Amino acid sequence: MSQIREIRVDYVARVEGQAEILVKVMGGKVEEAKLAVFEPPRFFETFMVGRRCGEAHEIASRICGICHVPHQVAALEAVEDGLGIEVDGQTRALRKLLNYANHISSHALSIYFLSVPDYFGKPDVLSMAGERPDLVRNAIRLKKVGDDITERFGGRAIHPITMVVNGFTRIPTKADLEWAKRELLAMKGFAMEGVDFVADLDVPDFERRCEHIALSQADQYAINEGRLVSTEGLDISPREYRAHIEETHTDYSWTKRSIVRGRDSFLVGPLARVNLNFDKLSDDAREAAKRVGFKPPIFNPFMAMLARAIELVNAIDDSVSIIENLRLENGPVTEESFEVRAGDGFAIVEAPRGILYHNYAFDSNGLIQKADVVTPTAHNSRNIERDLEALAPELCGMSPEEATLKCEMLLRAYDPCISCSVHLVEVK
Amino acid sequence: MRLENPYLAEECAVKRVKRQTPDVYTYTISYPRGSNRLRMPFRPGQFIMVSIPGIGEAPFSFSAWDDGKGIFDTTIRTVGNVTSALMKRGEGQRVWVRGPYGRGWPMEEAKGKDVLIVAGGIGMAPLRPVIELVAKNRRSYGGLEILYGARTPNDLLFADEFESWKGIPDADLLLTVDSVPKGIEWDHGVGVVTTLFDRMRTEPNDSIVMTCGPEIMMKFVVKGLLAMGFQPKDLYLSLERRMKCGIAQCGHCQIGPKFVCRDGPVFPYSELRGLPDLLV
Amino acid sequence: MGGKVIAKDSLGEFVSKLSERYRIFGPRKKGTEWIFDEVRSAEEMDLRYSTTILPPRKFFIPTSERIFSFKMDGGVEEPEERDGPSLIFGIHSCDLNALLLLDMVFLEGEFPSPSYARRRERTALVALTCIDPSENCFCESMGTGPSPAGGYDVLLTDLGREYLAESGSRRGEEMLALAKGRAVTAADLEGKAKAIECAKSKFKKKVDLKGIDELFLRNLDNPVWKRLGEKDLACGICVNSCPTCFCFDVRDQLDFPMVGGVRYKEWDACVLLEFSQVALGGNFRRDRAARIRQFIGHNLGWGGASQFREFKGRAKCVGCGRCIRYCPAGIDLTEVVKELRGI
Amino acid sequence: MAKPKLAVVKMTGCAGCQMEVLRIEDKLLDLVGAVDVAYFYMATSANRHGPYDVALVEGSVSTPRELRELKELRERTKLLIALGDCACSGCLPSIVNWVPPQESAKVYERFLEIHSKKESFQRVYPLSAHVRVDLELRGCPPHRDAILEALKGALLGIKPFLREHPVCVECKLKENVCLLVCEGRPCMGPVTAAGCGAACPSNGRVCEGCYGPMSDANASSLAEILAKRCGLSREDLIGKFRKYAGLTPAFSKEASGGI
Ligand SMILES: Cc1cc2nc3c(=O)[nH]c(=O)nc-3n(C[C@H](O)[C@H](O)[C@H](O)COP(=O)(O)OP(=O)(O)OC[C@H]3O[C@@H](n4cnc5c(N)ncnc54)[C@H](O)[C@@H]3O)c2cc1C
Ligand code: SF4
Ligand code: SF4
Ligand code: SF4
Repeated sequence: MSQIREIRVDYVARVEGQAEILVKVMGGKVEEAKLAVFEPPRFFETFMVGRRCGEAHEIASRICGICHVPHQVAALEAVEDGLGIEVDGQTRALRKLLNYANHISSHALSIYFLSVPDYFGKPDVLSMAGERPDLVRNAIRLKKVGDDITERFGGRAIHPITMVVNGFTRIPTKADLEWAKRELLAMKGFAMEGVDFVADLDVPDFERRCEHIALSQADQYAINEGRLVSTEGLDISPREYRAHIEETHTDYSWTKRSIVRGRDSFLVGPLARVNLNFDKLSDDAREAAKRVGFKPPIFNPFMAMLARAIELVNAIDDSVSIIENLRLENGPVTEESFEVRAGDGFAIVEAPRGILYHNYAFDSNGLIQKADVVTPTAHNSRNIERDLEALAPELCGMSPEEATLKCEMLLRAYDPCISCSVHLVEVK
Repeated sequence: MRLENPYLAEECAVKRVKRQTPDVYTYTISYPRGSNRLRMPFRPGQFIMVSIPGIGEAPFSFSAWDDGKGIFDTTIRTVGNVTSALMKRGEGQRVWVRGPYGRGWPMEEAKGKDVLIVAGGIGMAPLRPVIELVAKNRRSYGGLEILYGARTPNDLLFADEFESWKGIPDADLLLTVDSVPKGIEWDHGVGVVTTLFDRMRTEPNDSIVMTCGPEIMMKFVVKGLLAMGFQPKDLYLSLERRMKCGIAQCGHCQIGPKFVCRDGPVFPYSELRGLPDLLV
Repeated sequence: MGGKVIAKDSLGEFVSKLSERYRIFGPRKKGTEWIFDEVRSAEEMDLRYSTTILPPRKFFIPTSERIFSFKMDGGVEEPEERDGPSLIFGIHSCDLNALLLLDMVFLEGEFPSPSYARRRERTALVALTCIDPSENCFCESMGTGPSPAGGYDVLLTDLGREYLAESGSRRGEEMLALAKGRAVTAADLEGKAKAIECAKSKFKKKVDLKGIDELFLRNLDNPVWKRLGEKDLACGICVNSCPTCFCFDVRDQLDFPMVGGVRYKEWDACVLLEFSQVALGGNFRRDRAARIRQFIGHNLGWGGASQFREFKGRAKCVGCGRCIRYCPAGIDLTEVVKELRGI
Repeated sequence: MAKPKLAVVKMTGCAGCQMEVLRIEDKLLDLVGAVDVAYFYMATSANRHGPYDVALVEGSVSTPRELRELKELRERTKLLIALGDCACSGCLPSIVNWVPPQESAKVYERFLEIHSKKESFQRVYPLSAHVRVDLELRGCPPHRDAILEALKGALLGIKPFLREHPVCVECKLKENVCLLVCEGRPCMGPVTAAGCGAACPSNGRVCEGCYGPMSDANASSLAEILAKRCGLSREDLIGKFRKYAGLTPAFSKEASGGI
């Protein structure tokens, strides 16, 4: 009996941006498995041309209202790379602190606001408030800690303003640091419990081996700097990115999709990071992971949620240790206090949802000639479809509601940022 | 000595709401029993600050006052936050009232003289107490002539009182509107209020003019009356400015050296002449 | 009233004695400028400052201040004042005279402000004769400096290696009792007079006050206003940095979920469009030209004492020069006066 | 009385404004008590179609699909609030409106092929270009306090207090050293609407104008000052004004190079 099934989610809720999922199975064979993004493109790479390189990060920030910090850091590092500026340790530490703050609020949002309601049969986190008041209150508070640190150190919680080329326009005070440490430590307990809480959820049993790619550094958990490594032996610098990663188009989606040249699609994000950098996690994060039986590498994309819970512990621990080691010796800089020159700079940063690639070329007046940005969701988009393909036969046996939910849950596990996936330029 | 916070108001109740025109209502407000404001002297032309907690505060003139009962009327056009909230909440609502403030109409100076009232639209509200006072103390004043203009017949305030005004001895009421919508009967003037000057009987000598309405209207009223020989010191205008305190501190209502709240809102034209930011 | 001569070395001790009784606010460097800020010792102050970004009126009329809180179902609560005695150290003559002017607005009218009165009462003023007026100062023209005639508790004048400290009130006497120093001699007073003369010779800006109120009222239609209106940014910097501008807005703010809220006031400025806006979009000073004319006219023409008392002749402007220093558009009211006079 | 129905809708934007809505955390539970969140795709999967009492619309209009949706939404909504710069003025992506269309087509190798299926105007438009907007909450993103004020205003049926005066007012009241006057740095504060608490100058950065023009922006005078005091070239000035709100009437002349 030839069985045709179509599963369609017109507008996936509880993810950032606008996307639809379409899966078609005919006679047990997967005909189509599409992630179609109808979020319109915004042509960032086009209109950045001609702007000053000192503004690149401010503009790039608006690519995404959730992972604005990593966009800023990546743009700053790329521009500094092009200008030949080597920033001081204090700046690097503060940037990492801000990126961690972003990971904290984004992960808290992803786990508790976007994903967890599925496991409780609820439409959203607030409707869980009656049953799990503590959980909801703590989740809100955890997200708030990330936002508040961004606000206090970055000048604003969303699209912060103090990060500029070669430093910060405002250096936090000792009191700011002490406050941040207190706030972070106050949430440590909840973050630890979070690992057990997520591990106890009935996560779909599903595995598909694919290449996982993440930043990696020898001496620390890499989010702002490092080399790009993978489970298949990739080991490159940001400068070499284009030689190894390739982008393609489809006619049904505004998002472009990446593959490793000569290989296949790949996965980026918390699962890839934890898999590849397990030994760089903070002691508590690693212990918590071990306690719940997380043994890297894990190839179940739904387990990204657990990786996020583990990363939350790591982000708190690592932030606290950054704070403890910060000495705040250097003062603030102004928005464009550097000498312009021609350059071509590259950077890769870990956004909460995976690696983010920025490249800018500018002329001797510091005016951008070319901008190239590849976002985590663009990196993952092909891989999401490959997962849907693999999931499809299983979906056939489910009720339409169940099947739809499963697709949505998969998408939510990737925590896509759809707005930022649609602005891409093909650079030739 | 402990100074009293001048912004603290008295909680009063809106006893009655009466619709005057589609967007103007008269609110009858009463002070609580035992309030020490009950015997406050009140002069027509003064104003009070009315507020609704959480919405805001705004200045309004009295349109009537009953000393004995501690009840007053204020007639308000619905134009913004406070005025809409007042209108929506209707009878029974509680409002905060402080005042009265300011210098009212020259009721003393007008004694023994003819009184000419020239009002435009909502500007009739602060003048109604003048009419009532003149009627009550009929022998203290000379002739009373009321010129009243509005956009349409529907926009005339206190229309149900016109007959009784006309009944006041030695009093005249002349009406005019800018336009008459179809289907409405109208056997009075059509045109701006100054067109009534032709039919007016008040002479420049021994008379006091009290006018209130849009500033641009008052400009033409003043111009016309001056041309007819009225003296600047005999022309009284009630002005409106943004007001936030009512007590000469917030600065919003300044016109040159004058505070409208403290030195006005009623001014003789002789005091205004030559000041900045006036239309008149 | 008495006095003392305090060696500069002993000033620190004096300040620390004072700090046992008062919270002290003094001029402190902030970037290229200065602000009045809480200080714990004399070292934290920079007594060679010219003017601060915000004038000391911020201590008496806070930039934003709760008038009262309320509950929707009734009940009004006035803010509690718990602050103890404080002291402004090193206030210049212009700013001190500005306070005397604000007193007319907030104390001498029919409805004095209790919070202003309280703050004035509990705040001691240690004034400082200006010996080094800035390029924008013109207090001399306005009759408000460089050394104040009164209104202070203590007046300090830099005599080189020492300060001449004169008391101007009972409180001042008590304060001076805490200072180590020697008795005042005629030579010291002469030194003060010389210092003032020397300061006077340094003023670069001047305003001729003769008939200035009529000058403004006669020139309401002068083309200068239109020209200024084109340049003016309506940014409000001039007003907000003015030591005598007293205007404020009053607003209600409800908390969420709307069971109560506060009524508060916040500094407002006549150069802003909203300032004179009334319902239905009416505005009595829609043009920037009218607004800049109001600001300058109020300061030099029709404002000041004549607005609050019967007598004329004391302008609202005290010549501190802040509005000139901080105007991005380079608008200078002393130049405007010259232009009106046709100079 | 039934709770007012609230919709949070996204058009072309970065979701930052919705994130700012979510940042009303401490009030969120109260808010849910006071309003009925009927549509908020990013936060809930229980979404209902209108009519709505209040709609917060993030993002600008850049596709025919969005235009259709916006017009429908307008019909179903009593109070339509433009949430953030993209909705109010086009924000940074509006810079693309000055780029010739061929240039933006380069974004996709097979642009035309894709375009036939997924249309885009290759231009962004503020909501007010197409429908009546009842209230604009400007800023990139607007401050959550302003969002709260707007929601309170909607619940009370009053016009909320939003700061239409310039950033300089908030900046002065915070007693910041003026970056423009004292340091000669090109600050857009004097023409930019307040509401951010002078976030940038308070953190050592010049205002970039992200709240768009204030009520009475004198753009030409500031342009002259920035040229004179800070040495900005004509191109620099175009860049400054053609940034967050170049499409607004108050900035459009300077954004187009003075024409
Ligand atoms: C002395 C005086 C007497 C008045 N008497 C009356 C009267 O009898 N009847 C009547 O209908 N109106 C009168 N007005 C006008 C009335 O005050 C305004 O219509 C009212 O303030 C609008 O308030 P709102 O909150 O509804 O409007 P919004 O536009 O929401 O105003 C908000 C705030 O702006 C200020 N404001 C706005 N418009 C005015 C204005 N025209 N005058 C002063 N402040 C304003 C107020 O402080 C108000 O709280 C009088 C005004 C003054 C100055
Ligand atoms: S005069 Fe200067 S400081 Fe004052 S509002 Fe105008 S531009 Fe701003
Ligand atoms: S720094 Fe900018 S915002 Fe602040 S006062 Fe100066 S010009 Fe205005
Ligand atoms: S200071 Fe200017 S750029 Fe900065 S947040 Fe405020 S409005 Fe936006």
